[in-house]
Amino acid sequence: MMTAADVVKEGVYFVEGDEACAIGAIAAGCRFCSYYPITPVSEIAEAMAIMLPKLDGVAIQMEDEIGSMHAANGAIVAGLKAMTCTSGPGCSVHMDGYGWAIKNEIPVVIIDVQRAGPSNGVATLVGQGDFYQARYGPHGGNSEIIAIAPWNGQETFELIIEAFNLAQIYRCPVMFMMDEVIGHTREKLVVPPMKEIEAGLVDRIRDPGVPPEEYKSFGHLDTPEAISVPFPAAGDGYGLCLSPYTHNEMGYPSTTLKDQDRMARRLIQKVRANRDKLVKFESAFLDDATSVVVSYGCSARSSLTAVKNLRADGMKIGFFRLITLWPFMDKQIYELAEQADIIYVVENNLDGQLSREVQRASSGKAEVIHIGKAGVEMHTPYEVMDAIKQHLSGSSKG
Amino acid sequence: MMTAADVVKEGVYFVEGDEACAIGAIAAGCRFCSYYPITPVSEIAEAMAIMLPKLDGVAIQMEDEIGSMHAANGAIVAGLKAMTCTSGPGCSVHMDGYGWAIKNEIPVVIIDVQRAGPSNGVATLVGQGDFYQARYGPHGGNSEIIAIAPWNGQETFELIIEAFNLAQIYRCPVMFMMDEVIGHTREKLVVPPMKEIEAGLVDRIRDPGVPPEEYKSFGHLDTPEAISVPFPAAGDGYGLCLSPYTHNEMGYPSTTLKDQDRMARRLIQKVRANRDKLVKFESAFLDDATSVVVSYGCSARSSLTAVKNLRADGMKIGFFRLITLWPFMDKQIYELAEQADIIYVVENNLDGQLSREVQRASSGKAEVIHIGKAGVEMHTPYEVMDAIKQHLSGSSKG
Amino acid sequence: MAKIYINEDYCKGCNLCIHFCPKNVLEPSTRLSKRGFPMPVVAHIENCNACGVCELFCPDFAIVVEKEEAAKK
Amino acid sequence: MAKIYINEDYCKGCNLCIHFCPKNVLEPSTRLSKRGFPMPVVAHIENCNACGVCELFCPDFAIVVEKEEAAKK
Amino acid sequence: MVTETKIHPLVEEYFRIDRMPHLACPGCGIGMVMKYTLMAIDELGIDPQKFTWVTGVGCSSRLPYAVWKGDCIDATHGRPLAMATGIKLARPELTVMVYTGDGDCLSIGGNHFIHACRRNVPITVVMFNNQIYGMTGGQVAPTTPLGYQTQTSPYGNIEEPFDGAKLAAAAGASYACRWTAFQPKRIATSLKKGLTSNGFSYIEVFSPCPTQFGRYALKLGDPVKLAMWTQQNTVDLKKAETMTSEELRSKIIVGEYIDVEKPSLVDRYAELFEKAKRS
Amino acid sequence: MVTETKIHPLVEEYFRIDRMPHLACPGCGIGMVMKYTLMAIDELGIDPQKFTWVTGVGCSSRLPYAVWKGDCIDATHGRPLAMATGIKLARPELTVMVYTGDGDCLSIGGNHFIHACRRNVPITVVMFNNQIYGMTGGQVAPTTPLGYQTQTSPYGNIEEPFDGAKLAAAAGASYACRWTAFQPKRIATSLKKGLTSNGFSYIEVFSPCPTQFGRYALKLGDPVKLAMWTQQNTVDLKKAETMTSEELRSKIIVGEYIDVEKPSLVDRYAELFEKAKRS
Amino acid sequence: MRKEIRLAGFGGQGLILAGTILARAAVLYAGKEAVQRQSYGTEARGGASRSEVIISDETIDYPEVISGRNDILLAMGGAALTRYLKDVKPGGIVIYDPGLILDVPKDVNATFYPIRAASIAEGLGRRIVANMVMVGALTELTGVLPLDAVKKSVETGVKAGTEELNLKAIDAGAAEAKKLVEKA
Amino acid sequence: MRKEIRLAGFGGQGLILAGTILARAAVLYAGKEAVQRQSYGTEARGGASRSEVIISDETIDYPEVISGRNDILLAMGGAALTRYLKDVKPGGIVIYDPGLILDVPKDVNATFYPIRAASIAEGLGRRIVANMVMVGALTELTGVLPLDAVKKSVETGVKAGTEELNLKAIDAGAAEAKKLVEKA
Ligand SMILES: Cc1ncc(C[n+]2csc(CCOP(=O)(O)OP(=O)(O)O)c2C)c(N)n1
Ligand SMILES: Cc1ncc(C[n+]2csc(CCOP(=O)(O)OP(=O)(O)O)c2C)c(N)n1
Ligand code: SF4
Ligand code: SF4
Ligand code: SF4
Ligand code: SF4
Ligand code: SF4
Ligand code: SF4
Ligand SMILES: [Mg+2]
Ligand SMILES: [Mg+2]
Repeated sequence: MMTAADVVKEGVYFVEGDEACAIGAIAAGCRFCSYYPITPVSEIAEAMAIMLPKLDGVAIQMEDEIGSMHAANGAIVAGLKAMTCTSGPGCSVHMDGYGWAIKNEIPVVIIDVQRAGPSNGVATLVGQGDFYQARYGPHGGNSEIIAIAPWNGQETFELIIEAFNLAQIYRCPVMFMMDEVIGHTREKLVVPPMKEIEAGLVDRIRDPGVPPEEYKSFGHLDTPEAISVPFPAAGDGYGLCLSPYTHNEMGYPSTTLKDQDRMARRLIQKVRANRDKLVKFESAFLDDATSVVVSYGCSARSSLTAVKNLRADGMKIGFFRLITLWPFMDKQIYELAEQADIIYVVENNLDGQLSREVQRASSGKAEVIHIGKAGVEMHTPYEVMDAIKQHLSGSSKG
Repeated sequence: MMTAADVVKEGVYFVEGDEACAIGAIAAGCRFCSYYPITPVSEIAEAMAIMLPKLDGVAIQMEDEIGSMHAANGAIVAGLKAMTCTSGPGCSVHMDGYGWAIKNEIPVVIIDVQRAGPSNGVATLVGQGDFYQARYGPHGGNSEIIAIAPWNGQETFELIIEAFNLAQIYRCPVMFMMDEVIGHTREKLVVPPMKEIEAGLVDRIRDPGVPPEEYKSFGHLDTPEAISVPFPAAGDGYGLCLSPYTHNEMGYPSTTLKDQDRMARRLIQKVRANRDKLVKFESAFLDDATSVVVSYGCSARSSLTAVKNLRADGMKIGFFRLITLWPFMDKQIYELAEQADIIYVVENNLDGQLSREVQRASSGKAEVIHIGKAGVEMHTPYEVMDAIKQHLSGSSKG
Repeated sequence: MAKIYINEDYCKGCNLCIHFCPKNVLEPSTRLSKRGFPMPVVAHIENCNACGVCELFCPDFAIVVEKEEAAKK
Repeated sequence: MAKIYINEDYCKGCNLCIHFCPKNVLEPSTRLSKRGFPMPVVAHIENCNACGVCELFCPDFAIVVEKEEAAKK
Repeated sequence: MVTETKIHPLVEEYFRIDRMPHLACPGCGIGMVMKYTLMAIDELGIDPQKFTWVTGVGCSSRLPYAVWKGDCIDATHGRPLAMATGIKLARPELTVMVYTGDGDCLSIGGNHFIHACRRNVPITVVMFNNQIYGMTGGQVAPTTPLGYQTQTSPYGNIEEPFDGAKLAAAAGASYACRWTAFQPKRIATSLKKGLTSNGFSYIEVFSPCPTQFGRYALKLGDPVKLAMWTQQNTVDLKKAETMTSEELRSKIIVGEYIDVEKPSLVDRYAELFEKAKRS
Repeated sequence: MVTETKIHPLVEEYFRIDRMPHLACPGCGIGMVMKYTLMAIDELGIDPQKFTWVTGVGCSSRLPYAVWKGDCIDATHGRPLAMATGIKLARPELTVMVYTGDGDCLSIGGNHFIHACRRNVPITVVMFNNQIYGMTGGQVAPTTPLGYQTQTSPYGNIEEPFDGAKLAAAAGASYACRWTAFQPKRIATSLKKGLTSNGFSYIEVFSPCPTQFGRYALKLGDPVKLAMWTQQNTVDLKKAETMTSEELRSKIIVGEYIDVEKPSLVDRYAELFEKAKRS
Repeated sequence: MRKEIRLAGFGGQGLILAGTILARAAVLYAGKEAVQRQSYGTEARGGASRSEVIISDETIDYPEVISGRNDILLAMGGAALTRYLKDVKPGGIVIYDPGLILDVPKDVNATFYPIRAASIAEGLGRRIVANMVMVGALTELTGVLPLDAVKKSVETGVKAGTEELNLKAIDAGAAEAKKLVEKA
Repeated sequence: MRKEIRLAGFGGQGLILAGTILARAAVLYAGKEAVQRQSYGTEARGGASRSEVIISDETIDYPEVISGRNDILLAMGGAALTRYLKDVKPGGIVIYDPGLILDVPKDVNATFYPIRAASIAEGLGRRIVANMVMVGALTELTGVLPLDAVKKSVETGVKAGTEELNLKAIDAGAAEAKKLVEKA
């Protein structure tokens, strides 16, 4: 028998973000990974295919992304920590399985290494156009999910572990939103001893604490905000009932308003009611800032350099990076908007996604300016600086 | 040979919204309909399967929704007006083909008869949870689409014709957002003479006005706001180039920032730049209104009754119904928010979708209150009235 | 003699038991169950050989055939 | 005698033409094309029977074989 | 004579009583096969707690769901085989049974189907072929014979149907057969083969659907008439080989299409794990 | 002797010169088959303006796309057959040719594939089987033989491969065959059959991929060596029937699997239209 | 005037058709507005079935029956009656088949009309037209629509070949209702 | 100090590996921060290839070479040189293989170092190690990293069995660079 420590060895590495992600997933306890190859995420799959079998874990290339999504759901149903990894075009294929996972409160981790879109776009080059899809891609509403985004290799490693933890705690799919720059950039990775990592891992509670006859697959419908809800596996003897239909607390299909309402409230509130616990961000230079650059992922790297440069020029500008993308951190953004006159949102798409949410959460308290780019290349810091300067000269002129 | 007038006969009918939709589609010139059965939309497919073959049109049940979406795209490529019809669960399957259509500016009409979700939810009962999915379901961003929503059978008939017209004019997929109530309610339908209808139809311009050697599949990239852009069909002799990749003006795959940027601007601007021309809404009792109920589809029917009742009680409340859901009518909503103190958004989901957009567009100018319902049943007018009264008593107390 | 139990809460009146019984033990009736289905009746139990075919083909788990010995207990 | 045209803009130096030529007309070389590929050379045109096999198997449309008559024109 | 009520012993043993009667229409074949399935489980002495019943969307999926006392995992439409693959690989000691329909398995789920066959995932699949879409109200299926009227083939179906068992065999399943719901012994034998075998077992059952197939396609809504029609139109595989496709047009071919031994995907993973650890 | 440059006449006639040279790696089989295809088109005198070249995603899809002078319609990954179905039904006078890969056609596109076969959509499909995912960098395909190393089967592939031609035949295609890229005459004959036939024609070609399959699976990156390996490992269908599956493990079976006449989907729609008008 | 009508019973009793016949009579032959909605069985066929009709002189916004505002309840099964009686407005009308419903609640503020639709239909030779017997009775009892309009709706709205039988059933229902009213 | 290095040429020349060797030398053996990125060919294999390395004493936020700030350009093909020269910062360093690149632009504000990497590598018996010759030369010419660190990176970062050959190539490149500088 090999243990995780035999596969995830303490030390300093120089690896791609994709590989950091794979190593982190193994460290997090992931023992099933289904995928369908796609640039720029295949490297994660390939690394998993090397590592997982050593731990009796399954790496399986399914026939397509919808197969991958459902196989991962199945593995979780049967008790494993599991993930699937893909890029935007694959997400557009697997929505049906993602929706099933949301409805059944499946702690699946879904990795999306974003690339330039729409459609196939440019396979090998960056984009950040999947922000809304991560939240609203599946139909039907009445739910929330969790999405987090790293901005470098080290954080990729750390956050993927957190992604697995969050999934277990909230019994909720977690979207792990990387992008081509984060996935393909080789950087330093420091892996702590596996013992240390293991101490921070959250495992799913398989024992519901009641005898099988009393077990209800969704017995927690009336406590929508409950977290760390037990989730026995198939074969554990509890008679799990999971389906795509609206369910009552037993997991039986229901067509009543009462059950629909309870289920919807549960799916929304388990995340929303715990939003303050959940949301993570990083900020710098905020103290005296009258304007703030808001960003995430690779765009935040350009933005931070830009902010540092502008600060050096004497501008009172702050930096704010979202780590949690969903649930959206309304409160934190509102506070930013109250403090600042202008919020610049830097994101790698032209239609404006994060900026719309920032605009909403700002409630008119600050001017929200979208500094977009169509993808293919990340913003250079100078582009960000120029856009800010241009806006300022325009608005002072206007 | 039979003509459309032989199939779509002038007169007064009493039919389901689904059937009104099918009749309207035939009247609009739709000659290809691909589908995969699903409640509550199968009736549209069934009606098309009866009518289309009489006009040498193809009604085809594909293997699944992704097949349906691509078959419809193919039929359009080959020169027909085509549509596909499904409900939310089917939309979650066909996103990949929808994205292709968006990127290639395919005038496909996609019907979504919304039902209670998430996942399969309750197949036969109502919901309005696909509002965001219609816009953001496909990955990659960098685009806009058009979505319109009828609120009764007559309007279903009229708007589906408009949907086909808009698709041709903007060379853009049009989402036709019905819901179970609209689809399954039998109502009066007045069908005007086919001659009259035909006078209002917009046909795709197949002749690009240049010789084949000079034709460029995306020659309009530098005029992003251009509408009524020609679109020859396969077999017309122009050497069409359509692909899922980022394209240059020839339709050749490109990986340059320049082409990515031009393509993205085109896909966004053809809709946004024409937003004022495009958006449609209906309002009542706005003149002196200090609060407004905003809604669409079946929820607007409950809302209007509620507003009438509240007006009868002496309340200065207005009614606003979105017909165009996307592009979002920022300006109109902002103006509403400037006028009113409170906007109540009535929609048949609990997470709040339309209300988020209204909140964003309101920029803090009005309080935005979400009056949601999880689906399964539509709001009763009394529920809407109660929610408003409760909010008012709460806010006057607070 | 065998014993035939028909569960009226389960039976949907499809008549397959009647059709498949090799001994014409069962017959249709017009009596409706609580759920609105016409109930079969055991008309000629004396002919029953407890072959179990009716039970086997009943799609609704609505018939139980008990062999004499078992029935006696 | 036949004539062999090798399009250096198209040729990717895969050597399949050399391998398949039944008459050993073609040979590899170390000379790189503008795109960095090693170019085959027509070393023994006198042996060429204009069979067209090299052209047929060339994946890159880089070889054209012209029969004598055609070449003369 | 008064008929007394008695809950069927298999129901008592294996079903959730509060979910009975099940939801099928009168005379629907799915209920019959559910009984045969319970009989097989009972005979084999399978522990219900280690028996995972995976389903998709459609009548045949909806019926056992949350009726079976053990684990009931209902995937979205067409996806039960992908989900079952995940379940079986994650916990190979479970017996995994899939109930699916002709639309679920061969239309939207066709790709998962051929790949599950190819991989020889060791699970048992019962595919209920009612030659129509039952649950959604009688639309054409990829198994509907040529010419039949359905809600989406109002002028008669123009697409040739699949032979699911043939497809399974060509795709790599180690076992594939077809029976009608009126062949309980054949089905029972195949079920036992499947449940004890080490490979992908595909058991297709022609399942009479009076409500949709009977009504629209055959104009035979009566369960008894449909049963008679079924039995009259059943043809043995051997015999079918001697018949023309025209003669076979609306016939139901029954028999075993393939029955071979080969390593299952679970076997192959076990080997892989050893190999990986060594390298 | 100086070699002069000359643009290949087929390129001049049928390709967009500004898109040449095409994008394949040195020694890739796709380019060869593209040549055979142009030869067939040329011989048949097909009007390029009425010839729609439909593709998916993968090397074999990317190569002809926007290189062919006529209409080039490139669908998303796995979907060319669904799109081709729409095109052909909407405009039956077009000749529709699909280029697809083993991943595009049999993995993500498997469902559209079996259904296009079943419907007998009258189009010609060339499936490039390089036994690997070329474009994405060498991952396992559903056609990769057992045991081969790829980027996602680092310890050797553990899944049995599909036989695409067998599957096509079982699913209802009226024509199905397999050749290697080094059999130009066979391919040409099949292409001509397909392009002039009134049914679904599936032409699978083993296409050598030195860059991914050669490198990872065979450790034979050199095109010439790979060509030799291919020819050595080609086995005729007749002969293959006498060999064990073990013997056939990494062999390429070539031959015609099915060749029958039956009404195409376009024929059936034409009938349907008449019927609908009468009723 | 908005009239909210609910028809409830088992699947197979033809209540959907009954509702549609009423509603289309209003729209096509009585110059009124009407909408019709129905339940879609997710239960076994043969289970509960429900059809709702709103008839009005004005445009109908809200298309469903509102609890407490149901003007007319037509019940063809005990479960249906029990389930929907609470939605009937004070003083509303309840029409039921006493051959199918044995227990009728007392102390309810509504007028109850028993119509033996099933047996009347059997008398006409086909139990299946009990629904039209009820439509005839309802029309007569409530005056919500002219009987003529309903009959025209039947003529154009039922399966070809069954017009006559259905019209007979309408008449029989109307006659039975008249008797009942006269009796009262 | 942030150093932006770009390596450009054809696929198959091993530039990605070269970049990675440099970057990991910085991170693993020189106590510095570094990132490496590369182009992914959508062109035919054998087409253009590019690798970028940023080395710094501080955390590296922006991970790419910025036009006008490229400190060191290593060019192994004419097209690459032409394409990327404009991004080199004033006074930057350009290292190229004169065996592969015949035309070197004049009047450019940068120092040009010709290193015959391909022929040196051929001299070592394997043309494939021209990349490491270049890495050795670059290290020597720019001082961006200690040669020792680079050699350690080679030892642990190349395919097992090829360490020796690659180290030889590094040394040969460094030696050639030394000669060049001494000459100058
Ligand atoms: C993605 C998706 N598309 C469509 C449906 C609607 N739907 C439910 S069941 C079904 C088909 C049922 O047919 P079959 O699998 O043959 O099962 P049956 O009811 O006949 O047993 C369909 C199309 C759905 N639930 N999800
Ligand atoms: C939905 C989706 N998933 C994955 C991909 C990534 N992808 C591109 S090509 C390809 C497979 C290519 O394999 P194959 O079809 O065998 O073609 P080849 O390149 O080998 O000719 C994949 C997985 C994609 N573009 N879209
Ligand atoms: S047990 Fe046999 S004989 Fe007795 S009633 Fe049932 S089928 Fe008839
Ligand atoms: S077979 Fe069963 S359900 Fe059918 S009538 Fe007989 S007892 Fe009732
Ligand atoms: S034409 Fe034939 S003989 Fe001449 S070079 Fe080509 S392959 Fe050789
Ligand atoms: S076969 Fe073609 S590409 Fe290959 S070396 Fe010969 S000419 Fe060049
Ligand atoms: S619709 Fe058909 S398959 Fe479905 S339960 Fe009813 S009879 Fe059975
Ligand atoms: S990767 Fe393989 S299939 Fe793709 S172009 Fe290169 S050699 Fe051909
Ligand atoms: Mg079916
Ligand atoms: Mg391939």
